[in-house]
Amino acid sequence: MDKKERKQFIAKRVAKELKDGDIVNLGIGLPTMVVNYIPEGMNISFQSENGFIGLGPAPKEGEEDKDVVNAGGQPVTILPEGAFFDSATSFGIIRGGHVDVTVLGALQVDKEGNLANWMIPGKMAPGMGGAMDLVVGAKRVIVAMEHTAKGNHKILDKCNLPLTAANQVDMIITEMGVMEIIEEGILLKEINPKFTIDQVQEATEAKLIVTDDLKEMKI
Amino acid sequence: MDKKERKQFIAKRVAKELKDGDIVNLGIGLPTMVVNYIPEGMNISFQSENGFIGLGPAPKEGEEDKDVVNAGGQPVTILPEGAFFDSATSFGIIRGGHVDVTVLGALQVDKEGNLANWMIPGKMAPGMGGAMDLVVGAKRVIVAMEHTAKGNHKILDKCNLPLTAANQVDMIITEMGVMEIIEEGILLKEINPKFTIDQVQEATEAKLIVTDDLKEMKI
Amino acid sequence: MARIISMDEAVEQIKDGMTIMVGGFLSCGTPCKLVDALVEKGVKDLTLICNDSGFVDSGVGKLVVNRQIKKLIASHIGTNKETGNQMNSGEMEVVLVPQGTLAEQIRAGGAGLGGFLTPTGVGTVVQEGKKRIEIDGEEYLLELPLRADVALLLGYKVDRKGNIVYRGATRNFNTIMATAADTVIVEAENIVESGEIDPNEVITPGLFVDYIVGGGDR
Amino acid sequence: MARIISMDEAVEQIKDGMTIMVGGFLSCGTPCKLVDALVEKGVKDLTLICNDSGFVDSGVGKLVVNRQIKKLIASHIGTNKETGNQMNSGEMEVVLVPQGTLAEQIRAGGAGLGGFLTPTGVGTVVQEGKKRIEIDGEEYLLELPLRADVALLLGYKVDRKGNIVYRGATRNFNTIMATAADTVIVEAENIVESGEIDPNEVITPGLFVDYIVGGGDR
Repeated sequence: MDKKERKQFIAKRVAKELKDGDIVNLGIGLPTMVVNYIPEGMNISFQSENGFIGLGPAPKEGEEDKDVVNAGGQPVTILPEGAFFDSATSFGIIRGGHVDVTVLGALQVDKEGNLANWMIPGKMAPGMGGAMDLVVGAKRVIVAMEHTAKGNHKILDKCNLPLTAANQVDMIITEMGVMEIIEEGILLKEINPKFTIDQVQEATEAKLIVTDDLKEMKI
Repeated sequence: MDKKERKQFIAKRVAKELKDGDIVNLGIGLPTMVVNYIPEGMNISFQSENGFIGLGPAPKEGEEDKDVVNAGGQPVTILPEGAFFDSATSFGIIRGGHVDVTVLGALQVDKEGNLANWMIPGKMAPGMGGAMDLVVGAKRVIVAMEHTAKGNHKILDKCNLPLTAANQVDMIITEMGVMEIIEEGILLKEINPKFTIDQVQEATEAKLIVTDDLKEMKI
Repeated sequence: MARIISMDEAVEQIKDGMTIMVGGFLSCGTPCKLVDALVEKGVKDLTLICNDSGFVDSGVGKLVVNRQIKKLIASHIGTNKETGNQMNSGEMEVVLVPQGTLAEQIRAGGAGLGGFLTPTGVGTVVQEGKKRIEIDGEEYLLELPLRADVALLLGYKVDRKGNIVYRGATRNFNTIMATAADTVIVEAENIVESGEIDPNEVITPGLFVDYIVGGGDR
Repeated sequence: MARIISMDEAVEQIKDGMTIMVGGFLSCGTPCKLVDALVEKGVKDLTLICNDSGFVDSGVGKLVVNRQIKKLIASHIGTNKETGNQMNSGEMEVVLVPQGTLAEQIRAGGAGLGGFLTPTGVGTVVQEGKKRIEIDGEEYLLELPLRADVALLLGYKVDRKGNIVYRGATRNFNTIMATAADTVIVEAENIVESGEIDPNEVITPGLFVDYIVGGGDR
């Protein structure tokens, strides 16, 4: 798999986690791709923290509306049954537990469910945007990312970058597998058959707990 | 003056306190009458804490709208340039200092600007409604009431009924005069020429400070 | 995701002992048909959160008269003498809350806030038992959020997705209660198709609404 | 009471050293003509409260590039590299705030609240220097209100009374900033007569607005 295929594979697997009726917020980057893989007939509402619910299909070229953009500033569309709201309402929705699932990328995530995705001291500090509220407020937090960064571990014993939130991650989905954060650590629930358990463990700093009924990661 | 005339006299004098452009909230009862005495051409916006600004003239009989009522539940109208809002916004307006003047009745008011107007223990506890927020939040608090209740003092050294708010009253307007609450106590600024200073003092428990340039109370 | 149900199904959501929020201000904006159905069903020992206790013969006041309320949290009870009677006799517990504080408590409950600081009530009986915090020399009360098992709302126009538009002064507590209950039921004066309400004009987004019941003409 | 003024009169409201709030989210909903006029006038040492610092060539980002900002309070600065440069060189102080906390701080500033408790930021650097309060076993940060001297908003349709209707996703921080500044100026894409906006459709009541400037077509 090249980088693009890896990302598509992850996004497709994330899409399978969503349930009919879910309210979902997708982070910028890879998570945004999830919207392309929602099964026909499944009713998922996408919330955009800059101020609306009911994300529609991408606008046709030349039909972009400068007033209808997503949280990344990209032109989008809203479904006829959607609704616009202000930032106070938007984060009331997010912090108040009205978002069922948030999908975000990560710089680091660890076995306690800690997440770091907003700054590298001395190098990059774009700001947390809405991520801290989303991770604390959403009912389920799914980290969707490539398993490693240029060969370096991202799934750690303990994050060493500044945290976005403590103990909030529920699930990690990478090109190698599907992992759940449980009391005891990181539980490997599904594995991409292209990899062995040893390979996944090698790509992971934290010791993985392998579930008894390890399944094949399907998309 | 009979009771009705007294009330009209007080309401007329209160109206003179309002300035062009003011946002005003009127309490139930006597304060409501103030709306009738706004000089032609003066731009005053009346806010109703149940959810709108831009109170219009009373509805014609038969044209009442059950969805457009004031905080006393009475049918009213809204001006075309008015706006409806919810209770959270309404009290954001009130608590946030966006109301210039609130006019309320009182059971008791004292020389420290304390106000009691929401309950008599063991007798009557209708609830504070929006009064506590209004008195704390409005830029100016005017108590508009008859000077005494069945001959009993209402303007006291110290309120003995449960307070609506502490140290918030700015002005008291009664049929006898206009009083300002200052650091040192209650300053009599205007007197109704039908009464002597002694008569006003007799009807007042708190010792009045009479201003050097005491004026005649005019409407 | 909102679903249209019958009045019977709606009332079945409410069980003895539950905490309910009911929108409205002196019956303006109160979902009266839902309340009437609740009176008919006779569920009891309810905790009711509402701006006021309505009138003996209209709005939530009927629930009081029918002795279905164990505890009332409201800002005003003066228009329903039965509330005062039951409060004085000890039959019903009544917690009186400043109206702005009540609205903000409900909003906080729906917005995931742990509480807020308000100047309202400082120096009055309202401060009893509450934490007082000074910020920049000003004193505030720490007020805590309120939530309910079920919220009953009145909407003027509601689409099948649950998006709500209100009319006139009826929105009052309806908008915030929509956010602060595990189950949210809206009595719709008019049910319209999905997409018939412009996304710019929605006041309560449908994501907050679980069930819609037809209210028809009041 | 709102009054229509010229762009020059509007910009005169803003003096060196003031704290300003500017609506918008990555330039969507930003009053760009007001910002451009501010760039032209060159007022300096401003404290800017805004969701983000826009782009180097659009929105509030131009104020950063023009070195008019002494301190920035925002949730995101990643789309304007000049912000990072000035932050790292120490020329500009930058306070990064979670977006929901920023929105709520501004709302609190406009609603007379002394602060609020949020779970956001607990266990992160955001909690540094803040009071932590536990409610029912959950930990929260006490966040304080934000206010400004002047707020600059973008409205889609504004009547002469100052009532505002927004379009699409442009409302973002505009609605709350309208409540939290001593002087509020709205750049109106369309100015309409008093009464042309239905009281049911007003999003920001005119009572919050001091001045209106014509924005015309963007």
